[in-house]
Amino acid sequence: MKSAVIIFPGSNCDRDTLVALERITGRKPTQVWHTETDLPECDLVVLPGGFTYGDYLRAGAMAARSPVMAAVKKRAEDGAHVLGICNGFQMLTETGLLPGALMRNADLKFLCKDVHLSVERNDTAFTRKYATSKPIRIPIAHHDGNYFADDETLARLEGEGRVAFRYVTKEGAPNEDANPNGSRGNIAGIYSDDLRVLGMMPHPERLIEPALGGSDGRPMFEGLLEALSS
Amino acid sequence: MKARVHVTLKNGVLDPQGKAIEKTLGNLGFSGVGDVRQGKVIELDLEETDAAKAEAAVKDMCEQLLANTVIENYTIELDAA
Amino acid sequence: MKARVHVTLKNGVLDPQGKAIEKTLGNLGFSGVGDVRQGKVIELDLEETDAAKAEAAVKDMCEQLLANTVIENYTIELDAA
Amino acid sequence: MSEAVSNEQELPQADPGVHEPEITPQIVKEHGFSEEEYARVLRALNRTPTMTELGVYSVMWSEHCSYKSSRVWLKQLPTTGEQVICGPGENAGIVDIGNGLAAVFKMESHNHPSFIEPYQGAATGVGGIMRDVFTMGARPVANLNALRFGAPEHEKTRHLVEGVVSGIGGYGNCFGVPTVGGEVEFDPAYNGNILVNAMCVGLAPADNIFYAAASGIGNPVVYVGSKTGRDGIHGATMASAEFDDDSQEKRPTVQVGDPFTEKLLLEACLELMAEDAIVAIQDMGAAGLTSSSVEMAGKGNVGIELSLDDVPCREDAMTAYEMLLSESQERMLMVLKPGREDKARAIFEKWQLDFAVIGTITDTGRMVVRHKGVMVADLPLDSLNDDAPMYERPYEFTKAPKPFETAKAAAPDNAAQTLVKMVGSPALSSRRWIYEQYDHTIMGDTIQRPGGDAGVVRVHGTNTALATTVDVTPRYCKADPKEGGKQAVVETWRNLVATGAKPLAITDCMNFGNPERPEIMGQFAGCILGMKEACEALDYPVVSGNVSLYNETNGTGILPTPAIGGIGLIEDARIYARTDGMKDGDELILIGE
Ligand SMILES: Nc1ncnc2c1ncn2[C@@H]1O[C@H](COP(=O)(O)OP(=O)(O)O)[C@@H](O)[C@H]1O
Repeated sequence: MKSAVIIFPGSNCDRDTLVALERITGRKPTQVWHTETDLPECDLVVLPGGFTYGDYLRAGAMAARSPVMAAVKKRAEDGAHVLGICNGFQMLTETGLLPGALMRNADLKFLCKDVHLSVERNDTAFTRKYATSKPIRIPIAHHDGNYFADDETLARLEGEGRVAFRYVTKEGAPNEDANPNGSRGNIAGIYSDDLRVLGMMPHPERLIEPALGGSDGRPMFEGLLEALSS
Repeated sequence: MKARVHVTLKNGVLDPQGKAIEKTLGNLGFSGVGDVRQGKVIELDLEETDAAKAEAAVKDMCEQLLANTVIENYTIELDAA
Repeated sequence: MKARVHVTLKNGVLDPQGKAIEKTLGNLGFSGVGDVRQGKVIELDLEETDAAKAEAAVKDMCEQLLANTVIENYTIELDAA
Repeated sequence: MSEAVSNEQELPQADPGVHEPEITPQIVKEHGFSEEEYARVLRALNRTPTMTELGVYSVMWSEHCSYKSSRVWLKQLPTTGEQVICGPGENAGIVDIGNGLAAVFKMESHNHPSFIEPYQGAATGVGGIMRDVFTMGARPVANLNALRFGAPEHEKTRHLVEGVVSGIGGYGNCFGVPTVGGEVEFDPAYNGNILVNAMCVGLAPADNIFYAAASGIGNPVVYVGSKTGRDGIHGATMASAEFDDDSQEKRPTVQVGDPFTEKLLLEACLELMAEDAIVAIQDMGAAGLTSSSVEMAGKGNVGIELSLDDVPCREDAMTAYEMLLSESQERMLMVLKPGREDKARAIFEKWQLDFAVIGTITDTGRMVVRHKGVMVADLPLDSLNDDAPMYERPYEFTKAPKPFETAKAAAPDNAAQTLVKMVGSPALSSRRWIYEQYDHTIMGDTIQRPGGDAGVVRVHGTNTALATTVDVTPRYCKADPKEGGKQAVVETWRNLVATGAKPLAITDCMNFGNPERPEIMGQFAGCILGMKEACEALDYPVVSGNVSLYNETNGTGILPTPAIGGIGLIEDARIYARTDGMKDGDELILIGE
């Protein structure tokens, strides 16, 4: 599997993402600078986390208008897989590749901790190595992760099975106590209509070995490797 | 020419910042305050001197960057001073 | 009564947000835009119907919460509508 | 004819276009000089300084820059050891951690600004300490902070805690460094003077470290980073003046941090550092352009000439005085190798940062500043750097307290209830509310998160890890400064050892009251003596540090608070002790007396 990681001014999870991809897929991803207008040949494009442009104005807003994003959009339309983590998710909503918006956390605070997520379906390239029966544990670290979409959009996402992950309790209940940021429907990640673009607030790349406190992030990259290796 | 853009959340979009302010005002003992909303105001200095052209340019900036029209509305004021 | 509070950075205080917006507008091809500043606008619904009292209350809210008077200025508009 | 003119000594003049007041005793006083200090200035110059020159002297001789009250005592601390690559005196201290790598670290206070504007004060404190670390060629990999607030029920405390914590998070999270540890305490002694001490640890290749000493006559002096505004002018002198009630009105001295620009500055600096282009580099911290240029030239025993017309400014019509004293954040000063300007410019422009050649290195031993065609300052560097008065302030050691008779202390009636009360007290309650606002998992190497004795991060690309912690118990220092100083050092040692690390060295942040009071100087001296004894006994030297004095409001001082930041090395990152993972049925063992 060939992957590319896009780097913007203020990206700060780019190295973590590169390390996780290389370690798990056995292949060094290509790094692409935000001013590029072309993407290298690849099966997976990753928009890493960070505070691009300081998250000034709106999180992800300015990065979403970078030259490279037009190429990412085009690649997504051509069927490549795109993964946006945290700030990358915010960029995907800002470009319109994914619906809705990510607003300030309900209690207005930055929040860094491990959360439990339900895997809503495991028939996508991103989740095929997960079981839907058991919540996974992944860290979040964000200030603007409060997912908002209007009723109609929300109903469409739910109806089309496009919710990827939900914040749940350890036992798997998607209730208010498990919701760290006020997201509607406890949504932590969503898919595009063809299930090839995934945006998520939690950071799978940060929990890929027991020394870091767990390895529930690993199956995402293993699944992608399996699905996208040609 | 100066332009002033107000960006506010659309009706029906939850406003966490406004909600938090409302709650805190209550905690501080201010009563009778409801429906607090927080928006942005962006001020720009434009070289353009023609009002119609300036307005069109600022509208473009709003659509392309300053507002997220999925959740936000914007209004533009121009000030020739 | 509705109140609208504008909170803006004092003159001379660095505005990283405004600066970043200015650069990005430039990158997007908008020329002739300078001195971009970003502020906040906070809208409140007040039960108070007396303008003077409302203004005094909002002023208090600004001093205590809405504005960080160390680095920000505020202005208040009231709208009896 | 022309010979005669050029032989005539050019004297510095008033800044053109500005009405400069006559230097009066009042102005001298407002710049914080005592009569005797000003007399020294006159002797060094043999004439009356210009306003610009007076400003330069005042910041260089402020307590903050010159350590005039503390230096005689600081000199006693042990600063060497086999592991030490660079001790105090540079932007940060450096120790060898094997594998060709070095750990670069320092702690610094941002107390007064954080009291006036907690969010921005704390944020810029974090920004400043990270710049100190990456100036030397290191990528920051761990942040810590030591915080002291007033009584929990004091009217200002909640606001200050919220602001400081979100400011620390706001800056560090955006920049992208894990904040892996810290401490928080509450005591009425800090009601009017909170303490915000930020520490940063970075990693650098041991053979590519950058220092501040300028060299190479004719080499270009280059300004990079953000533009200069009228921020914090006189911030350095403010940080050394005792507070009084109306100091909350001195508002424009607060600076706003821009962590995004700092992140770009880090990447641009590291990119340039990988090229063979930089002779010397220093961040513009307190007293900005003045202290960076004076210190760089002074350390290199050269001279420096600056032309302020090319300084990137954010505001119109800035004077020489303002440009030299501005404390705008996210700026650096560098001396480049000849001919490297274009390479450097390209890198900084790629990162959308300002870049300007603003001067040259000379052989005169003087700092010469020109603005709008006029020489506005011509000062001897040795006088600025070394003539600052050193005070052997009178001191009075704290009387040793009577030993506490533990036998006479009554046992609690109900041990379980007492335990619950203790666990719920502000002193012992969980710090989760704080550290969850700090990103502590970013960079993918945090193997002991906050909540343990010390934070542990792996050294990227090696099998080793660094453990790091901050600690001090001010009430011990108050009761017995020497024992308290010793205890603080030893507690950080124990924190590190508890993870399985071998402690290497410490940094410190000496927070005290007014040094002009003998009992405060006695506390300072006592703590230093205790720290010295512990450091010597443990081969645990002090490689960097910072002093914050005059932490007093209306004559009430804080508790003596020598915060200690320690780092240690774990040789095999797979083998270390953690605090989680306990299971039912595990045995508890008590070691020690
Ligand atoms: N200001 C802070 N920033 C980050 N972490 C903190 C802060 N204060 C406390 N912590 C973390 O919370 C935990 C408990 O703190 P503390 O009660 O001071 O520990 P100890 O008594 O073991 O030194 C430690 O892991 C510490 O690093």
